[in-house]
Amino acid sequence: MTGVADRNQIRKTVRVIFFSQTMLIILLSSVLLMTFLSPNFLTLRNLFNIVRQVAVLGIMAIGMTYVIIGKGIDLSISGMLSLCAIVGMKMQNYGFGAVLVGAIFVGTLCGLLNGYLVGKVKANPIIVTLGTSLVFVSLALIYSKGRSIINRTERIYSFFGNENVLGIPVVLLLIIALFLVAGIYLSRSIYARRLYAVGLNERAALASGIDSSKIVWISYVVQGLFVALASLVYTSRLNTVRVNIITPYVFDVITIVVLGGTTLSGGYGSLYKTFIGLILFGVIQNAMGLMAIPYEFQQMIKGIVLICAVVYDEFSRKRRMSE
Amino acid sequence: MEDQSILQMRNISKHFPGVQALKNVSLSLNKGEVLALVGENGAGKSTLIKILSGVYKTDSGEIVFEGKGTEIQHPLDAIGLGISTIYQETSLVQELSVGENIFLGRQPMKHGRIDWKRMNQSSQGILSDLGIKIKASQSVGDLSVAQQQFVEIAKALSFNTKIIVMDEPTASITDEETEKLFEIIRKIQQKNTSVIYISHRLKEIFQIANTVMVLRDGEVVSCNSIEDLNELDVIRYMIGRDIGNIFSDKSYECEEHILFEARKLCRRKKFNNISFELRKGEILGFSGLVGAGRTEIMRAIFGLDRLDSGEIYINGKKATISNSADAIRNGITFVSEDRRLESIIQGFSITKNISILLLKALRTKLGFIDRRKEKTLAEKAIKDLSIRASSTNELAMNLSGGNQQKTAVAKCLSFSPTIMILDEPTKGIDVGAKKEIHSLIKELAHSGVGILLVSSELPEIIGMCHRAVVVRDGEITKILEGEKITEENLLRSAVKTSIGLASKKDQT
Amino acid sequence: MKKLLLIGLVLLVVAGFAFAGGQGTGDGSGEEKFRVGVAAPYMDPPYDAAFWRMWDKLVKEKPYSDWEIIITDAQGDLNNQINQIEDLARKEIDVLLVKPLSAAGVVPTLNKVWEASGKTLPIITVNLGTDPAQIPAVIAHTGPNYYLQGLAAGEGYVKYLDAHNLDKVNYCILLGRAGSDATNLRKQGFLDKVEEMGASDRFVLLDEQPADWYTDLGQQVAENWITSFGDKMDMIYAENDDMGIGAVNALKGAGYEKGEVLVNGVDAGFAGTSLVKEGWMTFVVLQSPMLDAEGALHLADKLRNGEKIEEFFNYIPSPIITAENADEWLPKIKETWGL
Amino acid sequence: MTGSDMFVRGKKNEKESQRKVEKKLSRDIIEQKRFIKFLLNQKLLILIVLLVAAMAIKDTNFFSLSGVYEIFDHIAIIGIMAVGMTVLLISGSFDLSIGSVLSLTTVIVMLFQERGILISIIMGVVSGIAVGILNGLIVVKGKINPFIATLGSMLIAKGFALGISRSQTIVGSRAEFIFLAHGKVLGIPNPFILLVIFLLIGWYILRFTKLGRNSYAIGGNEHSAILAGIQVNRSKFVFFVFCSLTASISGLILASKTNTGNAILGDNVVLIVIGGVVLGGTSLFGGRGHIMGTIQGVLVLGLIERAMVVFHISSWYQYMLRGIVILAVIVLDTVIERRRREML
Repeated sequence: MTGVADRNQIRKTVRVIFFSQTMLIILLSSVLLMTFLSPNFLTLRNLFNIVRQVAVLGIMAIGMTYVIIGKGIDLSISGMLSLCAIVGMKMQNYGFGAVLVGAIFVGTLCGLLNGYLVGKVKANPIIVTLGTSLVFVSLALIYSKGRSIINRTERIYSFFGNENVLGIPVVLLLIIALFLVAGIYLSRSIYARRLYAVGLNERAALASGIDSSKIVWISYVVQGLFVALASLVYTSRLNTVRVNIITPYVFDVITIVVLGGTTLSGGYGSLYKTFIGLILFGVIQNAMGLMAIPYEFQQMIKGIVLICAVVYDEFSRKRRMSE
Repeated sequence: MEDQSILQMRNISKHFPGVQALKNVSLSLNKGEVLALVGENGAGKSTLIKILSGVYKTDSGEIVFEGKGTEIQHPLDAIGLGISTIYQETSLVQELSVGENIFLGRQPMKHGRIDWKRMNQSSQGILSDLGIKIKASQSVGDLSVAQQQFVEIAKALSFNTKIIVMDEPTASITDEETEKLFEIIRKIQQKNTSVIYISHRLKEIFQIANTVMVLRDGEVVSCNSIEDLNELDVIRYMIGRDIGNIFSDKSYECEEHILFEARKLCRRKKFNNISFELRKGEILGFSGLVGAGRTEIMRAIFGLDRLDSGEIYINGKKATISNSADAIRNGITFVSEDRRLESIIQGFSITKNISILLLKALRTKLGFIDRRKEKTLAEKAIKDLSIRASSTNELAMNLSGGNQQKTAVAKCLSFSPTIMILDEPTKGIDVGAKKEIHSLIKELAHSGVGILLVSSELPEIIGMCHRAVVVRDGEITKILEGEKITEENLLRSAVKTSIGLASKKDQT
Repeated sequence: MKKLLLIGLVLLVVAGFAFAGGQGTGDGSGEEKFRVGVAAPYMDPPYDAAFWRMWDKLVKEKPYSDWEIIITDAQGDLNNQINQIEDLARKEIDVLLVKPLSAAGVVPTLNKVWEASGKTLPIITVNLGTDPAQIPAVIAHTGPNYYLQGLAAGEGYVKYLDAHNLDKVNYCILLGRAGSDATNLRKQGFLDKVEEMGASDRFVLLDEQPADWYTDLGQQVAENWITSFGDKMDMIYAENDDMGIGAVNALKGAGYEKGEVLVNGVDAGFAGTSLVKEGWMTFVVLQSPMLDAEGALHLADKLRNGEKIEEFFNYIPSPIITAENADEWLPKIKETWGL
Repeated sequence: MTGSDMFVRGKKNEKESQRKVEKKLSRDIIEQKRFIKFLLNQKLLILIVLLVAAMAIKDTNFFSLSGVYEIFDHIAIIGIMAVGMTVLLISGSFDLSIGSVLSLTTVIVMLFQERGILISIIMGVVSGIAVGILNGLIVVKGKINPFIATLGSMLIAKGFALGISRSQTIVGSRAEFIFLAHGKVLGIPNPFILLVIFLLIGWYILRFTKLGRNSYAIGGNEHSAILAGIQVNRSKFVFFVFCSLTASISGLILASKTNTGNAILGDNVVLIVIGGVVLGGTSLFGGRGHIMGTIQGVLVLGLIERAMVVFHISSWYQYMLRGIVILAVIVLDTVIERRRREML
């Protein structure tokens, strides 16, 4: 009995490792390819560029991973980002602390609203967050009177947008830190376990005394928090904010999460996957930039990559199931 | 006899990862014959019929239908041949009308458009043939579970079928309706239509079947005409050993201390004025007809549905239970009757399923889950309840029904609750597992846990419970004590009649 | 519960209209007023926000204050705009001011409403011009000329090269939203001017990428350029301020010094002009929302007084702001952009 | 044994009262449902009446026939797409790519004008259908979540449109082409007519064709749809193609209305279309919905857009207003749906 168990055990773990690595393999191979295609791809400076460019997306992708594992989705992050950024910048006269507090406060509020409507009221997340995104954008416009706001704060603020410590971009350190913390929490914490349970089967979760609406609600608040953090990086990177009505951010973030192999059906996924997805996305986007591929086709390629990724992922999952 | 034969399955084998589901199973069915297919969970019954109805493909073996060898690659092939299957889980579309469901996928057409008139008329015809009082135009969403079951049957009959396969058709309908079902089966039997009937309820089998085929571990252990068998034989065949009386009588007493008290619980249109108390170490049975409101009461007590009014006292203190989390906090656990969707999380490993109730207890200093503790916990549970699984990381979805149920119970045990709600804990479970679970429940009671046991099987109530609450139309009609718990008393209060005795006299 | 929600919904909508309605200009009541319909493409991008801020300021004063002005906002959707143009035309307006989202896109609709009005409704295009030949309906156009701005930018750079006797520059173009007319005209103007001044061989185009007018995208594109072209790149022609600012951020991030790479802007917003003053930007081409709004109202006023509009094209000037004259412009700009 | 026999008999005598109870229960359940259905319709009607009334006060010639025509003329583009989306949502799928299909069509149509109007129209529709086929293949063959699948094809289609138009605005060369959208038949604007045609098509499909009824089955309970021998995959495929077809018809109208083709034309129609459909009571989880609801929903959105003009609503608040309306509707739907479930 146990002998069989062990063998299955080993087989499973091997399989799991293999499948989780394949995404990594794709990433590495694409990196290899790029180094041949573009001489200055594998330069430190460019790698740092990649990180800088995906930083904002990456931070939001952390929250999105939580939401998606809870079987939700949040399309309001663009609007939320604008709102947090605007409010943050408005606070700048009271110092960096105020900016921090302001942005996080607003982000949390937005998250609470989404979470209430999706978790408590149980309305469909797609429509709800599309609706709230309009509200957030509207608020941002009203609050900023449509002006772009310029970052005039002391250096500390613009510091972690573009600058380096010991030659390493501050954003890189920030991203790694955030992914580590959020990742460990997602894999070990009690809340996370419950989140997975709800994502897999809400009724069973309820029967196990899990307050599913609260769990879902929290996941949206988490998203709000990370969007707020993203807005700080965003503003400190651009030194100026204005409300972008139509930014591709939402779809990019979702693409990143899905690229990693987290599925929208809920209950499955991890931040390790999301991180791989993030880097992969960054590499592809950066590569297209370096190879001066016309903007028109960049979108097309993104789309194709996305589809290939999910198709492959589905295929591999089938394999896993059939095994 | 041979020319009578309509279906022959020869040396059917089917292999699933890790398990040989069927080994050279052969089955022969005559026109108008009712073949009962019995066996423990995981014995291969479902696999066999899924092969017959084209859901699975066989690894080896052949199927001969009306003397011709046939390949059944897809459910449609089966239906095309005239083999229709009624599965346990309803396959009706809630949003469509009864008529549409009956004719789903083959709606009658008149010059290129669906002929609603004809569809409704003919489906109404089928329904009234079976004496089912449902409007064909009604939306299935509005029907009760039992009514939906009937529509299912009507649907299956509406095909010009030669074989109807019924997988646990009576699992969730009342005896009255079971009676009706049997009438129908006899009717179609006369039309020379054959029936393959799967059930755990041996009594039913002896009422309806001509032949009984027993499967164990994917092999045929016996296939005899009903006359040459009695229930005990069948059970013996099923579990391969002789077990005496399933229900050993209770030889222990429960303490006086009142664990739990419900006062005047009400929920609109479900139940009202429900009051009872549960003592320490007591098994309190809830008997009654299906749909009498027992499950609803339990769900409300556990906080899954909200109470409109009424109070709950635990250890004498008033407890407010607004959601299941509160219930757990008050030491109440709940095993739902809906195993597939509620008792366990299919996508979770056994470990995660078992530990889900006491994550807080497994917390490390950092507030994370202590994986090692968790694993040992699971291993212990698997050993104690002898759950058959390849490892603690086995996904729940890969377990057989009985083992899933054990896992669900294990989940609650490991939480060591003070009060445990068990809703139909042995529903659709083979005799062996049933016995194990029964003894488990008794041990629990011994250890001082108060147990609310909902069961539709009178022997279970009689054999297990200190007291039995009888529910009818959402109200408690009687609470029976010890020796007073007899089929007669239970049924009397369950159906409110004085003729029960009279009919008994007639028999004697 | 259901009833409550229903009522709540209704109240929300009513309240919404009442509340938001209050924000609008003009009121229905009163004697025969001069009715002006304005079809705006969008109001949220900073330039447009400034434009409408200026507009609101202007219409508070005589003679505009006693007009009834109805403004619609297509919010970047051409279909909305043409629908709104029709809506406006139905409201018996005396003049229709159109700020087209797409120059060609509104032509059929403008002709249609003009025909419908018995060829009497005077239509003035603002900010973005349509091809007069195609469209008899339009009697005049006012606003900045993207092409002229392109020319100005070209001139600005050529002059700069001469002044700092630079022979040759390798440059990249930060384009605006792909497909918008401003994007194409500002590029065309630049190239034509360079051509006209016989300096086309002194400008070597390395690459051009659209950044949708956005700072972040501009920054991203610029960062990639810095990596792939490194010090080879001497100049970035940005089609608006925001993208230029992005480019400057990128240069700062990559540790460049002021003026190492020439960057410009078009719009002359406060942020951009400040960068010119600091020396990070070579120059910005001014497109004043103030003048823009003024021009439109001015033409409408002429019509009201029954005066004749001689010129079809009434362009607002687009001067260049460089480090020298930045100081005198900054206060005005600050005031205009409401910072 | 005897006891349980008696159990059965005893119950026979019980039948009557049992039935009574059941009857009574199911009866007031049905009543409840009627009330809710009524409420659901009322929700939209109230909105429509409210808006119309409010505008009629402000806008004198609002009630003129031409006024009515114009409103439907304006919602035609959204409405036609909504028909396709309704069918798709009922079958439990979802399409983000309609915006790109719309813009792609406008571009293609304009590019092919030289070759003659008919050819250009055909090419436009074909291009739209091609995207639909792509969607269908990815979702059906690749077994991919429609949201992701269509997100991908959205990017692809838009990229393609941008590429072939070199991100320019392409102006039509044939004056006659404008007639498609600006022309009238018996004083009725063509877009209105097209809208009505497609509404009828959608209504007919959903009511009288197997395909249509099957879409309910697929959306409501895919498993049983398969068991009933419905070609689930083929049906889904058809629905995706149909949805893209409607999008590309809308593309034709828009192209004709503006006499231009541009890859950014359809950037934000998805929200409006889905909003309208859901407003009309079609469930995003599939299985429920009808064309009559959809047209009401689209009409409400159209009226709101109109009201924004009539009431001079400042643009910054317009987003808010749209958002609030959408939220209010989805919340209302959800709560009512839950009540309905609880009653069963």
